[in-house]
Formats: sequence, structure tokens, C-alpha cells
Amino acid sequence: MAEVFTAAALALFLVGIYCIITKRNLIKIVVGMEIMTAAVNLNFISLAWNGEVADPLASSIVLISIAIAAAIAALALSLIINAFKHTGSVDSRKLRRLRW
Amino acid sequence: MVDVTYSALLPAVLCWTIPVAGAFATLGLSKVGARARDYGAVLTSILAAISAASLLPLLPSEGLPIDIRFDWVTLPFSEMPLSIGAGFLIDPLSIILCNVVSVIGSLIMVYSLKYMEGDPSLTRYWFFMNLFLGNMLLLVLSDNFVQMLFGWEGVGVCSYALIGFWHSDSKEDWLKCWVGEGKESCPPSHSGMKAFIMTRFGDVLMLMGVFLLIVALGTANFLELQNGAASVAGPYKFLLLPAALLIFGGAVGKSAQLPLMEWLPDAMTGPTPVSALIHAATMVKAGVYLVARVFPIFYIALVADPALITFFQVVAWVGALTAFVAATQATVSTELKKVLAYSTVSQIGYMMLGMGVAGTVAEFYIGYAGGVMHLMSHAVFKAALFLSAGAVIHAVNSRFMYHMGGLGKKMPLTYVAMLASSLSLMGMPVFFSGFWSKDMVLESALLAGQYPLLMLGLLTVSVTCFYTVRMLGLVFHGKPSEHQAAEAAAGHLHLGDPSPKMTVPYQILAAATVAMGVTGYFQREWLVKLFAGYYSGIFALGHIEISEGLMPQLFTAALSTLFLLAGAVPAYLIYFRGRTPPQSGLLSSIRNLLFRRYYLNALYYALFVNPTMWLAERLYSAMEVGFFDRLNAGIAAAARSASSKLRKSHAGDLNYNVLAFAVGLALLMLIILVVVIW
Amino acid sequence: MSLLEPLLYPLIGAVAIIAVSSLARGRGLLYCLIAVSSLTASLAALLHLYTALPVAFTLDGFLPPNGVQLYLDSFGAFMALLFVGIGILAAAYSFKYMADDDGLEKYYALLLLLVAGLLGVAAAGDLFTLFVFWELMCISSYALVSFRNYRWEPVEAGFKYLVMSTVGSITALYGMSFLYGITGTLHISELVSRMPAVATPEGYFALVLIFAGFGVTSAIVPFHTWLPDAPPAAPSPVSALLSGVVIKAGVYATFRIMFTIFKPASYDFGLLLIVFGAITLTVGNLLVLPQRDIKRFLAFSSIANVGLILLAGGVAAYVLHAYDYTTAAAIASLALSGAAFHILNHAVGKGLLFLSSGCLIHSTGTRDIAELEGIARRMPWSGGAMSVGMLNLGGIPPLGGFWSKLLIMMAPAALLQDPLMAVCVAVMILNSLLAAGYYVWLTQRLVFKNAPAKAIREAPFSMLLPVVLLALACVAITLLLPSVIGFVSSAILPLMA
Amino acid sequence: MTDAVSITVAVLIVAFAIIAVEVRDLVRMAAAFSLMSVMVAFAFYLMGSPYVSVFQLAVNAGAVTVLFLALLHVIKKRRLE
Amino acid sequence: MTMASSFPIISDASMPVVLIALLLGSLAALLMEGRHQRAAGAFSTALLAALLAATIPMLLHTGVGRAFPIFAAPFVGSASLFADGMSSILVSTTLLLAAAVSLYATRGAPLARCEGGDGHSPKRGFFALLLLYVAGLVGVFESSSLILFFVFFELMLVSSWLLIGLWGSGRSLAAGMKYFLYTEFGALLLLLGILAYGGATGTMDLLAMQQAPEPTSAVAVAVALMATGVLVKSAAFPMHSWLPDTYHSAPTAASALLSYSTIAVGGYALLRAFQSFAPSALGDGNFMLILSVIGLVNIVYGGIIAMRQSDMKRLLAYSSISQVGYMLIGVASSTYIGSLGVVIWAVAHGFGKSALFMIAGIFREYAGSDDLSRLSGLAGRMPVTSSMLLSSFLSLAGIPPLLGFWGEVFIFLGYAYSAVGGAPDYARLAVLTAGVIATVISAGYGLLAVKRALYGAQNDLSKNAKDPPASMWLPVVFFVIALCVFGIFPSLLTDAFWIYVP
Repeated sequence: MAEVFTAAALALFLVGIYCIITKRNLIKIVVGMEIMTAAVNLNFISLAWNGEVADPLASSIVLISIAIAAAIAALALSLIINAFKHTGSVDSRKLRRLRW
Repeated sequence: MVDVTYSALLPAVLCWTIPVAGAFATLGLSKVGARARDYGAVLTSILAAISAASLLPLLPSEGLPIDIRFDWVTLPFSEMPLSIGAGFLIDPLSIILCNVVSVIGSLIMVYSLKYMEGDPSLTRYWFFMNLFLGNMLLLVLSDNFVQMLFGWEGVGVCSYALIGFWHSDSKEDWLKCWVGEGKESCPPSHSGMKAFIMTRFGDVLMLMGVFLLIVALGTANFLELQNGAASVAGPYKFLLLPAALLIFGGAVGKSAQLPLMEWLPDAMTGPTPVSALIHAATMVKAGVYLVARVFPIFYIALVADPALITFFQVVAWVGALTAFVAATQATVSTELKKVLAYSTVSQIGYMMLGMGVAGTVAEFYIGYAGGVMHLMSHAVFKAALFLSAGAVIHAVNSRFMYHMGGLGKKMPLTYVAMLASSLSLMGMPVFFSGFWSKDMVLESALLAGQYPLLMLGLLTVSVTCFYTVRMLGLVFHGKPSEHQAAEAAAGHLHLGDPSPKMTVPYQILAAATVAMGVTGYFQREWLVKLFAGYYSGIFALGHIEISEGLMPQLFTAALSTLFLLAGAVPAYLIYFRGRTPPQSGLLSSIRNLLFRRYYLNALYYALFVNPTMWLAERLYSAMEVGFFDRLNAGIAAAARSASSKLRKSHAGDLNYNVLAFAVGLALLMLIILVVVIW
Repeated sequence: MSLLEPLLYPLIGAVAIIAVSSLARGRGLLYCLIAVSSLTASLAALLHLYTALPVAFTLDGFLPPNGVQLYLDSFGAFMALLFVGIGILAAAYSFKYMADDDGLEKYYALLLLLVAGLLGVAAAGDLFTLFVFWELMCISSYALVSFRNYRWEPVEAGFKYLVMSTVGSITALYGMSFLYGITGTLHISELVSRMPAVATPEGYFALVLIFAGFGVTSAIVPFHTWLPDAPPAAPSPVSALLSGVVIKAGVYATFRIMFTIFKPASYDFGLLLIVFGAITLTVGNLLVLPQRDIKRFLAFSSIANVGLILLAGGVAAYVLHAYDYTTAAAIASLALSGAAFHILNHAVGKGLLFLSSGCLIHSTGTRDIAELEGIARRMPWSGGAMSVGMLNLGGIPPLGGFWSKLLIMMAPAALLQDPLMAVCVAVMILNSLLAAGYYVWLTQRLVFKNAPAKAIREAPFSMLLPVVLLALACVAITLLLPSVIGFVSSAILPLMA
Repeated sequence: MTDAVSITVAVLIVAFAIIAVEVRDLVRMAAAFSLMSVMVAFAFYLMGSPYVSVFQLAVNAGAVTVLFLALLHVIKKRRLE
Repeated sequence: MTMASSFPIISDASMPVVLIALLLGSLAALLMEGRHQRAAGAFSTALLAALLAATIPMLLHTGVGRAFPIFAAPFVGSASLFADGMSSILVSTTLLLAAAVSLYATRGAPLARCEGGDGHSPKRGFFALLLLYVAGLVGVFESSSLILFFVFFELMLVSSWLLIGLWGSGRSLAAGMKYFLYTEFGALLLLLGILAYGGATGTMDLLAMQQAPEPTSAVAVAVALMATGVLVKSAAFPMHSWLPDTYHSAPTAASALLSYSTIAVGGYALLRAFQSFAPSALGDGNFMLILSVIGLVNIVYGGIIAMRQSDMKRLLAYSSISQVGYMLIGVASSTYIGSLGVVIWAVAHGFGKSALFMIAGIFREYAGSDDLSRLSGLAGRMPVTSSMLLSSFLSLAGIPPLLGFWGEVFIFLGYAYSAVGGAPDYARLAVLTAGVIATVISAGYGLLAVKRALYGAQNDLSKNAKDPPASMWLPVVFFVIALCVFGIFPSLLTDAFWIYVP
């Protein structure tokens, strides 16, 4: 039944990217990124699952990936705080001074 | 390359290098002093004349032609191995021409001593006069087309500088140095340019012809061209006729024949000695010389290509028409020098006529010798006319004949000289050179059976006589003009014969024309023998029996005398006796037509000059500014607007950035799906 | 141990800096020395390894096909040398440039981590290692971009960079997971042998995901939107690293995976690269034109240059796919050598430009080109070096940029009868014109205009030194052209296998 | 049996993700995200990777969610000030 | 066309020495700061004169090819410095011109004042760039490989663009930009052609070829591309619009060299391409006919527009456009004579146009303006300058004994041969006729300019005009004398001329 999770991963991936595209809240954008990471992790494991156990290689990758995602989330959230200091909001529309 | 005689080399080289060196020496001498410069310049021309004269002993010799050649440009790798030598061709034609040029030239230089006295730019004057002589002599002595072109263009440049000598175009002495009236009025700097550019038109045609000839025959040397022309064959044969006609274009330009005659009347803006030198004795004769020079080439080539007869016919017709047309214009001219200018054009037409008809018959020598003889006699009497006219203009301070009148008594020496040379111009039998030479031309037309040409020539005789008598009457007879009175009142008038430095040269020339007239018959026989003998060797015809009856001579003499009287008598009645000329609308419109030069000048301006100038303006404003500048600006603006539109897509919105990512990803998938997998 | 050395030294340096900082706070010179020396040690180790390529290193007990492996072949070594080289200069340059900032220990440590990440990417023997180091590189560069977080610009740029780049990384990882699904391994040499010889839709799916994912970092249009923001907002040495080498890491990863795992003979990705390369090239160049901020100007030009490199890779891939190997090999190696050479030139040139523009910014306090007009007359060394860089990247011979463009153009020009190749050449020609044009325009503004009225001092020596060294490198590339071309052509051999 | 569980878990993962994305209140969003992470951890467990599952629970469902909440707290506090 | 492929080729280390001397000299001039700055001009003049002396043996020992290998790189192939007769002539002419130009710029008024520049650009930079430009030109004429040719071509391009941008007058930045973009576009087309040629034949080095390549269609396309690129550089209609602004804005000394290079480099490159690299690849096709028609358009278009230009430098620019036309016709003749004509034409144009540009500078400085509509009657005030103006224009118009005459004669003779040498080609015959007749235009605009500036009544400007000091008119007189000497002894050039064919 790995295909179920493969499909779920794909859906999750799309949901994540959809979130980043449509949501103006910076925090939600970070959540979208996390959802995407979860999707990839899920996909890895689902593809590594032979019905009984998953390949340890995939497991180790997912472990690292989770850690990295957490680090990125932390960094992103600290940046959000900084952004909040500068703009007074967590709206992505306020982060539009760099353009053209 | 015939027998190389180095004894002829020295005079041939000196003949043209002395004036050229003299020209540059003048620049140095001018630092020494005015007299050194002036007399040095005159001396140079006299030395050139002496060198030229030292070639005369070669004339009857059997050794001619002498071609002395040096390597100049060799192109061994060229597809047509071409070797252009530098060298001198000494044959009867070149000997006669270089003597005419240098002797008359040196007389004119002597005349200039006084005439140009006190001009601030004398250094320039002497420089270009000597350079002119040198180039003219180089022209006639060259043994090939390319070297000849050096002299050819050299005289063009010098004439440009000399015609426009008084280039400040000062309105103060416009009575002396401008030319024309009303719409035709033209300052020196303009006419110099006009002369150069108009003759350049002829020159480029000639250049084209020379190129074709070189391609066809593989050489530029006159003698080699003569040798090759008879045997030209195959694909190159068709080139000869165009080449001949194009080369004649050069002669048309230089000799001011129809339709490129319009520069010469305007060229009278130069100082009078310049007019005498350029427009009587030397430069305008270059065209005749050229025709005489290429004559044997195409005459021989008639064997290969009979179509070449067209060339000779064209020459004859152009000459005859020019003679007539120019002569008619002289009848209405108000300016003394312009009358002489038209007359020059007209007389050169005779020479062309002689050369042209000569080529159509086996007895080429009569027309050919006639052309050369007329060239000689015309050089002498026209130089005399110009120089004495200069004296008149100098005295009256005006170029207009209606400012003159009644000068005969006040300037007797000048009057006599002018009368003698005028009679020669008219062709008055028997003691004037013009009679013999002109009759020879007419006779050749008669012998060739070219009756329309003969008729034109005879008509021209009448017209010539009419304007010559008119000129004499207006200048030397009748009452002094109001202008003279005004000038006298202002204290500018110095009526009377000028100093000997000026009178002697034209007296000599006038005497020469009479002398040539007196010996005319023998001169004629001598020339005919000379050329017939010389060219029979070239054409490999063997000995030519000169089968010239007396009857045609007498017949033409009678005819021309008849026409002479037909022209001279009415003019005499009107301008000497004061009879009122018949008045009619037709006559006055003809007069206007003639006065406006058959509208040829206006036509040229309307056809060439003004459209070119208009085009220059329009091309610049429409193409350069209107199109290319806009195009460049447009390209720049397009790039700028494309980038600024594209720039708008970078709104800096994070969501859009990720959207762009998603779209890119989708696009990638699409490409893979559509292009690669399917 | 040997292959680990170059990687370890920066990491050790980073740790050392943090450790030292607790003892002696705020000693910029010390940090800088540590950073430079550890990077130099790394460079020395790399050079030492260079004679013995390819080198592999395997963690004990964690053997292939599943284990973690470092593997350095000539292509990787070529990139690693570039990474370290620019890294050293950026670190040295930072000493004066960053002298007024606080928290320098973090700065230098991050810088070292960034270089370590880059090195790891170049030396990764399996995709897992690659990903780990990739993220190390990414995270440290996010932090570096937003290092001056007391200003709004670095924060905004940093956050945007973070989001874009993370989305990219995740996408690439997603693609890798499919690769893993197909073959059951992530080890590159195993992947090479286990990938089915015939292209499959799943394969293509993975390929597209990986291309797009790494494409974000290599700033391929339309994944490029972070690049115009991040380097301008970052401190100049970081900009030099970002624009000079970080985006090359993306290109490296793309080429490495595509050419070795998805072999061009099986997967027809040439067209993808050509289309996206051409778009990137053109859009990048067009967008340079309206820029008035000098660093943004340079950043957009980086996009264009990546496009050119991509286009070259595309030509190679297309040729390898569409023509038989004998004709294709020569052309493909030509195109790839050109691409590698251009990577070199662009890294050196763009590093030079960012560092020298940093000098200008340091002295004048502005990034506006209009205000920098004629600055070269006041700052002859920086201006002169910058001119070299501009002419280099403008493709003006005899500087290296010309030769790399030449090699890249030679490849499709040899197959002009192929319409796609002809289009490639046309695109390259037009874009070369644009590139030459705007670099010339910039040179005119900076060099030819009248000098600004106010007195401006030349940048300090420690900043000039890296700049001049880079300018000399540009010149050296020209002078040693035959050996440099030989070097890059041997560097790309692993891609041709 | 496991099929049903798998499908349920998969659906729940996606559902919680959608809720996390769409819900307006950020605290609820954090909660939904946490639940999604738990479901993912469960899926890992189902697929025979217990260590990963635990790690996922600890890091994503735990730490990251706490991070979100802390951030929300900071922002709310700042806003109130 | 078979041309002199049997000449021996010897190794000659003097060529790289000359090039390196130029490059180092450029650096040295740049380093002459402060008080030494004045010496930069003298230094560059002396250097150029010395190098000219060093290249004279190449002209005298004719019939020997000279080569010196420069580099061989993977993919790019080998390249040598290489000189045949054509190269030797053009190299010596370049150095001669540059020496005179350098002298003029040294002794003349301060560049900044003379050219309306900003006064900030140091003279040393000017001379440094001048030497760099000369290095580019020399390199262009001495490259055996197309790639090396392109490298020097760009070196030339960039250094001349810098000269215009830094020392030009008026809107020199915009003009420099236009110049750069146009010529760069041409250069890239050229590069494309070069690459296609390399792709089609496998080598881009003339000396590496055993024999000239087969004239396949791929070679023809490559050569046509190269030619098109060169046509942009040589301002062939309709790609000429960069030229007037460029010459107008460029400093006098640079315009002099620029106008030389427009014809010399263009003519050289086209001849090299058509004669050495791909003999007869395009010779029989309509390409040459089209080329000559473009040439004809150039002659007429440039000449006619020149007639009404009142700004003298702009007039000279349009005149250059016109002169380019002759070069194209000579090239299109595909004959030895026509090629010789092109080279002579380049030399004559270089001398004549340089003299004219210097006269324009003299007018600006010593007559108060170089606007012909403001000048009048200068002949009486500036006799030396005036006579030089007339002489130089006459050379442009092809009047003997000035060298321009021979150029015109050989060009049209060659074209006449190509038109009627075999079966008559009426299209070519028509072009020939029109071209020869169009030479009148050169005399027209020249004399019109002479009339406007020199003749007529004196006005306020000309009343204060006077000839400049000798050091400024000396280069001009030198050029005119050189034109005369070469015109009277053309074998100095014709004997040295040959083109290498593998």
C-alpha cells in the first residue's frame, strides 16, 4: 500500500506549494514549506518500503531531512521576527520593497 | 618599342620637367624677391620652349616614332600581365603640339609680366601657370594612356586653380573678373569648380574607355595599342567601339564640345592670359590631341571591326554641330572674352570635324593634317585675340563690349593685331592662316562626301564672320561708351596701347598668323606629306601617293569665301556702318535663345546640379535623420521598453515568486510531455 | 582521511572561530586570519589531491551502495578549487569591509560553513551527502544574506531567498526520492549503472523535479527571482560568493546529475536546457538594462551568464542525444568545456565585480550607478580592476570571457545546418551583443564620465588586494589560455563518460 | 486492515495539511500542523520506520510546533505593546 | 585567381616584438604621470617611428612571407603572426599614420581644449590607447588565424571606442555607444562566420592548411557571414549609420586612424577571406555582384550626402562612406588588380583622410570653427592649410599624381576585367559604368567644400585666421607629399603586394 502514501505525498506537496503561493501570512508560508518537507519525507519512506521494513538509507535521509527542515524553520521564524520588527506585520505584501 | 634614341630623351624630359620644376622653384624664389620670381617663371617657360624646339629637327626624319620607355608599374601576377611604362612618344604629332604649347605659352608668360603686375597672389599665378605648361607638355609627350592621364588631370587641376584665380569673388571688380549677366552671372570660384567638374565628367568616361581598351588589348601604350588593334579578335572585339566612344567623351569634356561645352564660356573668369593659355593654345586642344592620338588605333582597327566607323562619324558630327552652335552663341554675346570663348569652342569643332571625316575615308591625311593645321593656326590667332582683348579690357576696366567702342584710334597697335588675327579667324583668303587650315577641313568633308557636314561647316563660316566683324565693330568702331566717360571722370581710365611687354607678344602672334597665312600653301603640303608619310609606315600601307587634285581645293576656297562674305557683309553694315538691324519677334526670340545658351546651361542645372543638391538635402533629412537616426533610436527604445515591460514582472512579491517557480515546473513537465515523451 | 581534509578544515575553522570568540570578543582580524588560513589549508589539501584524481573516501562501515561516500573527480575538483579560491578572497576582503559590524564571529563561521557546504557538494559521492552539504551551504548563505538584520533590506531579501531556495531544495529532494524509488540507491556510481537504459516517464519526472529544484539555486528563469534581491542585500563578499560560486554549485549539481545519471543518450533533456537556457540568457540580459543599482545590475547579469552555461550544456546534451557519438563527442566536449570555462570566468569575473563594486560602495556609500559616475578617476585601482572584470564578462577579447563564449558558440556553429543549433547561435550572438553593450555602458559611466566633485578615497589595501588578485587572474587566464582550456577540457571529462 | 488504516492515515495527513493551510487562526493552524506531523509519524511507523517516526514526532510535531507557538506569542506581545 | 602561393615563408621574430613593444609602450605611456605626462606624446611618436623603421624591411624584401607562431590551444587551434605582401603594406602604413597622428596630437593644442573634451582626461591615457589601437590594427593585419584576427579586431574596437568616449567632443558617450554596438554586432556576425568556417573546414589557421578548402556551400555561407560582419565594420550601406556620429565626435587624431581602419581593415578582411581563406567560394556567384552594388550605393549615397554637410568632420565621415564603396567594388572584382587597388586605396585614403581630419582640427583651432557655413575666404589667410585641403580632396577624387588615382585605376581596371575579361557580364558592366561615372561625385563634394571654406570674401572668422605653427601642419604636408611620392612611384607599393594562398 506504499502507493497510497506516494499519492498522499504528492497531494501534500501540492498543498504545500499551494499554501506558499496563496497565503500572505509569512508564518503560513513557513508552514507550507514544512508541509512540503513532510511530503518529500513521506515519499522517501513510501518508496523505500518493501512491505515490511523501510530501507535504512531512506530512513537516515529522512532523519537528516527532518532535522534540516527544523533548522530552516527556526531560521525562517527568526527572520519573520526581524521582518516583523521592520514592517510591523507578518504580511508578505509588506515585503515588496525589493523589486524591478 | 621602336628604335630608342636617347638623344631625343633629354629634350623630351626637360621639356616638361623644366616648367614643373620651375613651378616649385617659384615658391622658393618668391622668398628671394618679386622680380626674381617673375622673371624666373618666364625664363622657365622660355627654356621649355627651347627644349621643345630642339625636338623639331627630328621632324622629317625617318626614325620616328621614338618611344623611350622605362619600367613604371609592373604587375607580373595579374590575371592580365600588365606593365605600365613611363615613357615618351616622339612622333610628328607630339613634336608639333609641344612646340605650339611651349612657344605660345612662353609668349603668354611674357605678356603676364605686365598684365598681372601688382597682383598680391602672383606666386600662386606663376606656380600654376608653369605647372600647367609642364602638365600640358607631359600630356602630349606621354607614350601611354596612364601617364597621359597625369598630364590630363594635371591641366585640369591647374585650370581649376587659374580660372578661379581671383577666388575672393570680389564684387568690386566684378566688371573684370566675373562672367555672364543676370541669371548666367558667375563668379570665379564657381566657374573654376564648374570647369573642373564638367571636364571630369568627360574624364571619367574616358577613364572607362581606357579601362575597356586595356582589358581588350592588354596594354596602355599607344604604339602597342596601334599594333594590337588590327589583330584584336574574339571576345574583345566588341569592346573597341564603346572604348573609342568613351575615350572621345574625354575629348568632348576637355575640348568643350557638345554636350559638355558649357564650362568654357564661364571659364572666362580667369585672368586674360590664363584664358589665352588655357582656352586658346593648350588645354582645350588636349581633346583634339587625344582624338589625333587615338586616331591611328581605331583607324587600324577598322579592319577588325568596321563598326568603328561610327566613332569617326560621331566625332565629325559632334565637331560640326559644336562649331555651328557655339558660333551662333557668339553672335549675341555682350562680353568680349565670351565671344572669343564661344569662338574657341566653335573652332575646335572644326578640328574635330576634320579628324572625324578623316577616319571615314582612305585619304585620311587631308582631314588629319587639316585638323592639326587648324589647331596650330587657331592656337596662334586665338592667343593673339585673347591677349589683345586683355589689353582692351585692361584699358576699359570692363569685360562688356557695350562699355567699349571707338577704341581703334586710341589703341592702334592692339587694333592692328586684333584685326589681323580676326581676319585669320574668319578665314579671310589668302594671307591669313585660318583660311588654309579651315579650308582643309572643309575640303576633307567634301572629299569624304559628307555634304551635310560640309554644309554645317560652311554655315559656321558665315556665322563666324558675322560675330567677328560684330566684335571688331563694337570694340574698335563707333562711339565711346558712357562707361568710358564715367571711368575717365573717376580717373580710372588709361586708354591707349599698353607697354611693350604686353603688346609685343600679341604683335608677334599676329605677325605669325599672317606669316603662316602667307606660307599657307607650303605649310599645308608639308603637313600632308608629313602625316601621310608617317602613318603609311604605321598602317603598313606602303608609300601613299598623295592624290590630291587642285579642283576640290579651289572649290572649297570659293565656297568658303562666298559664305564668308555672306556673314561678314551684314555685320559690317550693322556694326561699322551703323545700319539698324532688322527687328522682329522671331529674331529677338532667337537672340534670347542664343543669349541663354540654348538653355543648355539652365538645363544642366535643372537636370543635374539642382536635383543633386536637392537629393543631398533630402537624403540627409529623409534617410539619415529621418530613417537611420530614428531606426537607431527606435531599436534603443524598443530594447528599453522591452526590458522595462519585462521588469514589471518582477514585482518583488514572494508569493508570485513561488508561483513563478510552480509555473516553471509545470512548463518543464509540459515540455517533457509534449515534446519528449510524445 | 585525505579527501576529508579540505572539507574538515573550514569546519574546524568555523568551530575555532566560535571557540576563540568566547575568549576574545570582537577580534575581526583574528577571525579573518583563522578563516583565511583554514581555507588556505583546504586549498592546499585540494591541490595536493589534485594529482591523484579521482579520489574516493568512504566512512568506515558505511559502505556503498548504501553508505556515505565522498568522491572527487576532475569536474568536482575544478569546482572545489573555484569555491575555495573565491572563498579565500572573500574572507580576506571581509576584514576591512565588515570591520564595523558586530557579531563577526558568526559571520566568519558562517562564511566557512558556506564554503564547507560548497566543497561538500563538489565532493559528494552520493546524493544523500550532496543534499546534506547542499543544505549546509543554503542555510549558511541565508544567514549571511540577512546578516545585517538591523536593516530591512537584508531581512526581506534573506527571507525571500530562504523560501525560494528551500522550495527548490525540497523539490530537488523530491526528485531524488523518485530516483531512489526507481533504483533503490542514491550512490552516484550505483545510480549510473542501475538507471534503465531506456528513458521512462518516472525518470523524466525525477529529472524535471531535480532540474527545477537545483534551478532555483542556479537562478534559472523563472526560478531566479531570489537572485536579484539576495546578493545586492548581502555584504559584498557574500554577494561575490553567492553570485560567483553558489549559483555555480546549482549548475554543477544539475550537470552532474543530468549528464552522469540521466545520460543524454537515454534522456532527451537537451531541449529543456536549451529552452530554459535561452530564456534565462535573454531575460537576464534584458533585465540588466534598466537596472540603476550596481549590485542588482551585476546580479541580473549573473542570471544571463548562467543561462549561457545552461545553453552550452543543452547543446552538448542535445548533440549527444541526436547525433551519433563520433560526431557528437567532439562537439559536446567543446560545448561542455566552454561551459566549464565560462563557469571559471564568470566566477572570477563576477567575484571581481562584486568585490570591486564593494570597494566603490565602501568608499562612497551608494549603490546608485548615477552617483558612481566617473568614480574610476578617483579610485583608479578599484575602477581599473572593475574595468577588467566588466570587459571580461562583456566578452571582449583577449580576456577569458571571450574565449569561453567562443568555445560555447563554436559548438552549435559547427552544426549550423541543424535549425535548433542555428537558433542557439542566433540567441547567443544577440545576447553577446546585449552583454557587451551593457558592460560597455557601465564602463562608460564608471570610467569615462567626469570624476565626481567630492573627494573620495581609494579603498584600503586589504580590500584592494583580493580585487587586484582577481583582476590578475582574469589576465592570467588570458595569458595561459592554452593550458587553461586544456585544464577545463579535462575537467569536464567525467560528464562525457 | 492495514490497507484501511493506511488509506485513513493518508487521507488524514492531507486533510490536516489542508486545515493547517486554510484555517485563519494561527494557533489552530499550529495545532493542525502538529496533527498532520503526528499522522505523518504514524505513516512512518506503518511503513516500518519506527526511528524516523519517533524523530518526526519529536521534531516536527513537537519542536517546530512549539516554535510556531512561540513566534505567535512574540508577535502578539509586540503587537499589544 | 591564382596568386603567388609559391613565395617562401620564413620565420620572423620581429613581428611579435613590434606587437609587444606596442603593448608595453601603451602601458608605459599610461604610467607617465604628472610632469612626465607631456612626454607621453613624444614617447609614443618616437616609439611608432622606430617601429615603422623596423617594419620597413618587410616592404623592401618583397616576395617573402613571414610567420611566427603565437599559440595553439585545444579547440581553438593554432595561430601565428603572419605577413604577406598585403599585410606588410598595411602594417607599415598603419605605423606611419599613427606616428604622424601621434605627432599631431603631441604638438597640437591640448586635447581637451582642442576637442571640447572635459579637461579631465589625461593626455597620457590618450597615447596609451592610441598605441593599443595601433597594436590592434597591426595584429589584425598580421593574424594567420581567423580567431587571432578576431581578437585583435576586438582590441581595436575597444581601444577606439575608449578613445572616442574619453576624448571625444559633443555627445561622445552616445556616439561611442552607437559605434560600439554597431561594430560589435558586425564583429559577432564575423565571429559567427569564423566559427562556421572552422566548423566547415576544420581549421581556422591559414598556415595550417595544406590547400585552400573546397568551395562547398558551407564554406560559402561561412565566408558570406564573415563578409557581412566586416561590411558592418566598414560602414557598408545600410549599416553605415554609426559612422557619421562617430567621426564627428571622435578626437581628430582618432578619426584619422578610424577612417583609415574602416577601409583598410574592411578591405583587408574581405580580401583575406575571399582570396586566401576561400578562393572562389563566392567568386562566381551573385554575391560579388551584390557586393559591388552595395559599393556603388555607398559611393553615390555617401558622396551625395557629403555635398550638403556643413560640418566638416561630418562631411569627411560621409565622404568615408563614399570611399568605402570603391573598396567594395575592388574586392568584388575578385581579381589581382582589384585587390591591389583596394590596398592602394586604403593607403591613399588613410593618408588623405588623415590629412583632412587634421585640417578640420586646424580649422577648429586656428580659424575658429570647422563649420563650413561659417567659414569663407580662408585661402588668402591660410595658404598652406588651404593648399593641403585642396590636395587631399583631389587625392580622394582620384586625381593624379596623387596616390588615390592608382587606387581608382586598379580598382576599376580589376572590375572591368571581371566584367568583360571573359564573356561580357552586363550587370557588372552597368555597375562599372555607374561606378566610374560616380567618381565625379568625389570631386564634387571636395571642391564644394573647398569653395565654401577657402573662397569668397573674408569674414570675421577668416580675418583672424592664420596658418598654425609648423609642427601642426607638418604631418599634413607630410601626408600630401607622401601621396605625391607614392602616386609618382606606385611601384613602391605594387612591387611589395602579393596575397598568400595556401
